[in-house]
Amino acid sequence: MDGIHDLGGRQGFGRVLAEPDEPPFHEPWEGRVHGMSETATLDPGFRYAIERMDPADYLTTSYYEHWLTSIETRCLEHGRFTRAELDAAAERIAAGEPVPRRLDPEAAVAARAMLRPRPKSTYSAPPPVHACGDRVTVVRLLPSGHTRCPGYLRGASGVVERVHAPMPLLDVFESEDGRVEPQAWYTVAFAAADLWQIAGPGHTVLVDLWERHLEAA
Amino acid sequence: MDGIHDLGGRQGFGRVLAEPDEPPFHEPWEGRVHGMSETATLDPGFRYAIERMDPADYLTTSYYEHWLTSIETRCLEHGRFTRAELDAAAERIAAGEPVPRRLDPEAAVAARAMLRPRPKSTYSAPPPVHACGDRVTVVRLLPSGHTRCPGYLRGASGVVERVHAPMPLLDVFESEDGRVEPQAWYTVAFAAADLWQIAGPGHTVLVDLWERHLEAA
Amino acid sequence: MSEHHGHARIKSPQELRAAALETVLIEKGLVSTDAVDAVVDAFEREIGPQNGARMVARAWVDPGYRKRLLDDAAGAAAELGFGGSEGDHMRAVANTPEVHNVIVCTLCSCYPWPVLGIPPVWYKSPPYRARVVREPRAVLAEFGLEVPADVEVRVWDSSAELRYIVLPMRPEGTEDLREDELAQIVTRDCMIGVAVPRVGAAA
Amino acid sequence: MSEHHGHARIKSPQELRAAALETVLIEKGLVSTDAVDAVVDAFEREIGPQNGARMVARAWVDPGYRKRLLDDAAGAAAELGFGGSEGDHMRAVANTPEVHNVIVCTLCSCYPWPVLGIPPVWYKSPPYRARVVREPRAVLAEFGLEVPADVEVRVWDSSAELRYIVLPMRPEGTEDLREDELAQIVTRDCMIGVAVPRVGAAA
Repeated sequence: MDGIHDLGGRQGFGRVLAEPDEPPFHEPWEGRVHGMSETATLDPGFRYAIERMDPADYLTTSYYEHWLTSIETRCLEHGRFTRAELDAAAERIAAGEPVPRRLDPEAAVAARAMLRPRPKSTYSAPPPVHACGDRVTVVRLLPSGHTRCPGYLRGASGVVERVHAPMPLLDVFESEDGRVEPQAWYTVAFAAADLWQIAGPGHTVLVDLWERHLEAA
Repeated sequence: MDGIHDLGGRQGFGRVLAEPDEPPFHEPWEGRVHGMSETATLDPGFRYAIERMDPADYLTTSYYEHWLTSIETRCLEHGRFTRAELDAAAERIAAGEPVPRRLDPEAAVAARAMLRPRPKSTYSAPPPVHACGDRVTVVRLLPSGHTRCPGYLRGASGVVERVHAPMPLLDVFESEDGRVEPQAWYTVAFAAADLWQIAGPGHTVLVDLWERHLEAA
Repeated sequence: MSEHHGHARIKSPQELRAAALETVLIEKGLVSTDAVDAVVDAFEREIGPQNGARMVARAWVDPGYRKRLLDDAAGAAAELGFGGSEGDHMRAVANTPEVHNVIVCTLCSCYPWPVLGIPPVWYKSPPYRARVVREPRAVLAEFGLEVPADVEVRVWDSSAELRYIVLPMRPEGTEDLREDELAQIVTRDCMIGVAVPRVGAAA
Repeated sequence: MSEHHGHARIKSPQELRAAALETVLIEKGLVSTDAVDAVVDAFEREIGPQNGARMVARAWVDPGYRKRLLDDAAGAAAELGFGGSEGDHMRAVANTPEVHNVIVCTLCSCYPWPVLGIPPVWYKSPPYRARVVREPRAVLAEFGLEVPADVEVRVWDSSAELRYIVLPMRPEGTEDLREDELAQIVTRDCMIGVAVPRVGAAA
């Protein structure tokens, strides 16, 4: 999707402004949003819901506002709750009502376990088409829905740097039709001079791409 | 330049909202800005100054605010006036001082004449490389400065629909180095299905491109 | 603070910014009040879609003019006294039963000023510029225009110095209308391509 | 309106929106308070760049660990008890005299949570994501890091499910430091690649 989120190589942005001694969460609500996103029963499409944001809204709201939007959007789209229910809850909170509490010690243990080492999933798929050192070209026609291929690579050629064991192609998983198809993926090295007209030497961009994003160059 | 202005095909935007019975200028200041842009002694780079705007600013300000930015930016960059002079003028206006008047009847006549039929310039250049019906491909490496080639065409192929008499290549003219090089330009027809993954049939996009944007397919 | 000299109260930051800019440009001798006035006056009183509508109506009644319009729209405009900035090079693209045309400028907001005037805000807005090249049928439907599946939509993205104007088809039921009456049904939107002329519509 | 039940005053529209969302999710039985608490607590108390710093310091003093880290960073992290969400697949990329590495996620803001914690706002910001792939030397210079012209800059854009961490070079003058002292000079920014460890710097 050619959404505003696809920022790599876009021009016109200013300096990177770093904040000294930044805490993990700037306000308690950010932590709550992070925790809800990680532990609530939510429908898939976390990123796609953010990618569909109005571009001006995306650029003028914070990271955790994007997450809020993602949770709300998916719940509304899947009928987990209605806009009216959400608005009514906001009115109650604004009137001073506290956020209700619901305890589920088992869920809390599971939540903490998600942030500890855990077994990796493995997937079977046809053998990889490309090998290390192969020159590959990124397809021009990227999905109009969610894709993990940045737009700045469209039609560009690079060299396979590493071949990885199959994983589900997330382009399809997170967009509308919900299919999951494991396939080989690759780390591909692009000379910056093959990506942009003005680029110095000694500058390589490496990106992880699935087989579907690539064709032999 | 991969600026926010390069909007063709970008996703995530909402409905097109039309205003009934819209006047040419919504406020008098819009007309003043239009008139200044057309008649003041200004340095080149009208569009490039807009294209370099911060993306969030670009999306959250109006067309004539973009024009204001363009005039201010070019005058400041070329030393026509200083930021301090501009700020001081704003303070005087805010304090109730009127905008000064300066009459130049000859300039007024010239301004009106610019909005009437006038002779076309002609330029000489080498003969066109491509002919009607030729299949051409848009180069991937577009200028990092001002370019008249929309990013959505990068690497795409189309068919020459019309060949035009040479004109200066504006990519260079409006970007930093200021060179002007007349060359042939073309109207090129692209099947939408060659531009985007999801595109219906019976949908053609036609774009005017200079020779430098194209190579034989 | 007093508001002397009869100066109107500044109503917005944009107005203040524009007034400050005009002040500095005038004080530096870089612009003159009456030149700016002349441009504003031209667009408010003389230049607008009524110009293009006259050309379209003439083309409907005069096959020779139609041919000249399609061959060289700037020349055909000049015949009626229209031309200049953003219209030195123009091309008219004709709707047919097989083809519907629509114009846009994705990179900027280019538009044939001498024949259509100042573009409407929606034409200059990101949603129109982003979407009409990629999903023209959806955008046209939002304007109430459903283009049949067997009609090709041609989207003209005016990226260079050529400005486009759509020559709509003359609707049925207009056989008895005079040229000046025909011009009345040719709206701005018809010449952008987001509408088609309807009998009884006012420009 | 009264502020009963000891509920803190809502300070921002974002806070209100988050509280409303949590309210509805809880009332629908879709989330539990203590699960959210557990995640917040983990990131505020346990998970952060101090984890990655321990791995880097260990790699500097233990060649076997360094090899395991470069072969399978998730496995090497698990040895120290680090892993889970956004870290099931990790890769460490080593700086050398010839190569300087820097990580980014242009499409989102992916980051190896288990070893670096929550990413800083600048890492998630449009300027960093847009610019570091295209003009990394300019961005690194803004962080005070000048990469010599003869050093290759490798920018890793973590578009899939692999998360990256930079293994910086051990600076000179650290021969006498213990592993836990070495970890002190390995800042978050060193493991993103916008800085390099300096003797005397505190993590």
